[in-house]
Amino acid sequence: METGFTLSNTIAAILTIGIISFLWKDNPLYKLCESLFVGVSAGYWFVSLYYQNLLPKLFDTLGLTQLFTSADIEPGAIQILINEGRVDNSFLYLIAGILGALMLTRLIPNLGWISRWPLAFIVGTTSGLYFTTYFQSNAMAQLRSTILPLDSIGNVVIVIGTVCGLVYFYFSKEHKGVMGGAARVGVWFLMITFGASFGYTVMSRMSLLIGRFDFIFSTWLGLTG
Amino acid sequence: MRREIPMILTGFVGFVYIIQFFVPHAPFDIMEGLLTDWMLIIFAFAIWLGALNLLKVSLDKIYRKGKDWQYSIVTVFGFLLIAIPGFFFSGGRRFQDPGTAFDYIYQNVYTPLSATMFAMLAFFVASASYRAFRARTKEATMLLLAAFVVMLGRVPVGDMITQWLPEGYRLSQVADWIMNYPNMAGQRAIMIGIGLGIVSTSLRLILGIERSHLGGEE
Amino acid sequence: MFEKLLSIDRRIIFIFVAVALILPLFLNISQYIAISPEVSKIYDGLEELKPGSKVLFAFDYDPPSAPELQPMAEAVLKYCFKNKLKVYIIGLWPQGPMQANLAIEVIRDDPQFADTPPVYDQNYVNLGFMSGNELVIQGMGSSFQSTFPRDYQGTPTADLEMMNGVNNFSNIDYIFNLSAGYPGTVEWVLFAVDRFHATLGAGNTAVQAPQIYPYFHAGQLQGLAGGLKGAAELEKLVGFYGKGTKFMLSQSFAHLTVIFFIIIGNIAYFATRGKKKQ
Amino acid sequence: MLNRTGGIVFTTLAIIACCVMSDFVYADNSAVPEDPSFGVPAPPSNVRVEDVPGDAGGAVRVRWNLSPDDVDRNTKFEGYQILRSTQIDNNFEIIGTSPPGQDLFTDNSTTDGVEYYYIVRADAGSMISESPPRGPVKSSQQWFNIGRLNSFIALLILSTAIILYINQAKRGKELYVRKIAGLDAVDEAVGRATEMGRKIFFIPGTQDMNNVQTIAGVTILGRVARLTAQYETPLDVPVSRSMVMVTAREVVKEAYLNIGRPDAYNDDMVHYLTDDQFGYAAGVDGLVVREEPATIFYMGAFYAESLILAETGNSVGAIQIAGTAMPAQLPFFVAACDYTLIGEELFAASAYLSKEPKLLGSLKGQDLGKLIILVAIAIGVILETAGWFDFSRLFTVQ
Repeated sequence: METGFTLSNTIAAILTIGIISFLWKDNPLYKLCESLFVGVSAGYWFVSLYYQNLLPKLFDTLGLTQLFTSADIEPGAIQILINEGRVDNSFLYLIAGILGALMLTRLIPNLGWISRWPLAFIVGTTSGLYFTTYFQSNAMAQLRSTILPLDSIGNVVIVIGTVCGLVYFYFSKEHKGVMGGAARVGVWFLMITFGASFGYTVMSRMSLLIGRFDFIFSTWLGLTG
Repeated sequence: MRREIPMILTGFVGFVYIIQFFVPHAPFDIMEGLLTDWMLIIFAFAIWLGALNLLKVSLDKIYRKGKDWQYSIVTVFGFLLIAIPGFFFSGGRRFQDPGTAFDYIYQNVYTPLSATMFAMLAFFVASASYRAFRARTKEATMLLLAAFVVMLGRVPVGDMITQWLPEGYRLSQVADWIMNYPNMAGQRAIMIGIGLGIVSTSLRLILGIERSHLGGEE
Repeated sequence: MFEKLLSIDRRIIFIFVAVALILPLFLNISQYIAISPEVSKIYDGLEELKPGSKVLFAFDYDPPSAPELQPMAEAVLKYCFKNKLKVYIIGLWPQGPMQANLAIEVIRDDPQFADTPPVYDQNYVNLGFMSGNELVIQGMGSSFQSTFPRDYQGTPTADLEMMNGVNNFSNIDYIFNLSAGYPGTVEWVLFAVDRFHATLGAGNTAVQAPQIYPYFHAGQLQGLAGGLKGAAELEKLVGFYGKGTKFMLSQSFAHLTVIFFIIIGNIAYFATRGKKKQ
Repeated sequence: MLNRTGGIVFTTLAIIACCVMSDFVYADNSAVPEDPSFGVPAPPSNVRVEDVPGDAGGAVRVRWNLSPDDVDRNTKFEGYQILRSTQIDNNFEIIGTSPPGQDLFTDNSTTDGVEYYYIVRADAGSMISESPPRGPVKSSQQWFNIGRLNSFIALLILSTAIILYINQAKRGKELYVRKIAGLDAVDEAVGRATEMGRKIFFIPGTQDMNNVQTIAGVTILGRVARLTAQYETPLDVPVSRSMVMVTAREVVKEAYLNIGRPDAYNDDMVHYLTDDQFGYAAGVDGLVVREEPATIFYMGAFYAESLILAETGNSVGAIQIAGTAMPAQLPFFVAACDYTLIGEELFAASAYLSKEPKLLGSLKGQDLGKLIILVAIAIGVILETAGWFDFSRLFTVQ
């Protein structure tokens, strides 16, 4: 990265200061940076999603792009149909295209409800995916690693902590008596977990800020070595 | 009608996805890739709605001369500032290559804004710890102590002030122990609970028992 | 007085934090950095490699995480170039390979490498970014060439001298992953290590590190460096001091400031609580 | 009763699953001779080839017993080369290598239905020795991924239990649910905003609809919107994803309709800012300091922006109720918000708030899942501590 008062460093530095100034109080410079940030980032994703998803995954796969440009792209469904006379699986992407287009019915006052179809598709895929993968990675895999021989203090702590923590999450029994005691211990473990993760994160976050200050004082102003 | 078709669609797609998890045989072998791609395509269409909404709200405000309307001009300007070069002047699908107009704005406007916003967390972490880490109750004290040990144990100072302790009991080592055992136990309990919560929520969605996200009959 | 402290304006805390971070950037105090076992393991793993051994670097992060991970990347890359190890760079994050190029630029400018600057396709190759997350790792398990048909500059991978005889993980002696989230170290463990039995060391952001420790203890991960402290330790081990060490002083000050405020807050809290009881 | 039977069935089936699987998970290693000569390496013996079970085809697994010269002291030993051909006697080509000590190679490049032969070669640099060719073997697609049998059985039991409890609840059985402090505070928080005449903000996380947490968050939004419709409190829902915007509008509109206040609803209550994590955080921060809402809800999936949002909300003195299943972000919400729903509580929230028996039934099903897991931990820990049986193996995921 170039150092010193270049145009790009100066723009970057002003924007950095503008955002940080929010810590003192809301002010015109922050409002400016915030508005700019919202606009630029929305535009960034708008462009990126087109080039990274819509173009390669839909238009290229179907063979629409290839109709208009001579770019070096693999043949799509249309080209396969014309050249080899075979209906390729990639024609199925037409369904995705239709579902996607239905999303835009939101813009038409009385047809908005049709956009529930693509939505239902997304929710279905999501539930199917989460149903299996989260069960495996969160429930089964964690259960597996909690089954430990009680041959060290560490293992005893893990087993007791996990068991009591689970009891805390038990919804259909009042937390009284033994259950209450275990749930209480469970809360202690949760609190230690939160404290420890918080403490650990302090480190990461401070490093980020050090990085920004280093940009201002070394890269831009060139004050430190 | 307006609710039934989406519910059937959700259930059908959900089941197909679950089946492909257990059945490697055709036609299920291509389902995962297919459905994931389709989802991305739908999202890519949907962002048009969001972008148009942002522009509409901003232009409305400018038109009505609402409070702080000048800043809405900046938002619209920012959007066009990156979208127009991105679509028309950055070499098409190689828009992210170093040296394109899109990349210049990304590097010099987007990145510093984003990195600074991320870095502001450092300040918020400090003010949140000041307020939250008070030994009000037994539970709060445990949170406080764990955070304290880990924070000190993660920097050289922690070892400096506990050098007189025997090996294995210095702050950085105690911090490691907390991370690896009590912290791990708490994490596991949370994760297992989440796993079960997600299984049951997904099942309710697939079976159409939970359907408020689809809205009403109109 | 204590009541006032309890409801202290948070901007005062902000000023203290800012000063605590900025001041040390101008100071030159060296502090003792204790080496933790998980970091020294990485060094041990690298020490075992003979000159000419092949090290794969996976750059799985973007600029916001660079303050923590860039010093690690620079330290380990310097070690590799100094010890004549061959470096192969890939990224599962789009901006990863760019971060790698930034690190190599820094090394080229380093006077310690003035005589032997790293040369492309002799000391290192950069195969660039590939989308597909863990599927990329799985693909590399069967063939590097078909997963990365072209390098960062667009040269066909098959034309690269250094790719001669390098086709999958069994040709790689060590993998060093720099990770800020998904896809990252977890995926490298699950695919490269568990499926293809590669040796893996990792540098992680401090936020992510706690979730990675279990893999280190299970032996799936050969070594682990977490956050800026990990970076400083790596720099100390390889003997090239950089920003990790430099930033560590700010880091210590910052932690002390936060702890100072927690203590003040608690003193104020207990002092006022006593008053109310009377 | 159901609990106990479920547990027994689960355990039995799981043990059967394990026995089936353990058959091909473990391979024997041959003994190492006392004094290897380190000349020409002895070939690997007992080469076995098989179609990889329970996969989508295109793969063959090759296993062998290590060469007697494959020992740590033998620095010349470089590993194994795997050769493949479609004929038994010639055209063998190297298709991959395995490091020393490794007795397994998966060939992921086969064509289904083609017969292959394999040779494993011990490689000691200039000197090599080969096993006799083995085969033929064909790869094929299978109808069930046997490695996931344990998950299949467990999910089947869990789903059945949830459905049974839901049916029980529908028939009118009273179900108890313990107190969830954060959710009891929802009414109070909405009421406070009404009294102060200020807005309520609802942030349904920063992820898209392909995250179950977002769906849970939007469902909770529906309940909160009913309250704001009743109390006539202004509601503001800035979102980070277009799809979430569409869904949230449906949900809020439906809530206002149900309460009989369709006139009080308008689309601009739910508006999009940007897909970008920090761009969104910057935007919401601005809205919060300018509007000074009395109450802010954070329900859904969050990343690092969680603390930026929660600290800014705190600085304007808002009551904040958060809920997320992102373990890494929970500490920040706990530190900066008044109430936090921890992990699973987020998914229980819609049931708790609506008190609909169908939803409460599924909570009971989840609890059965927890009970089974607790029992499995207890059994497993006893067996492991006594060293009788590696019980954890039953829960290996693939």
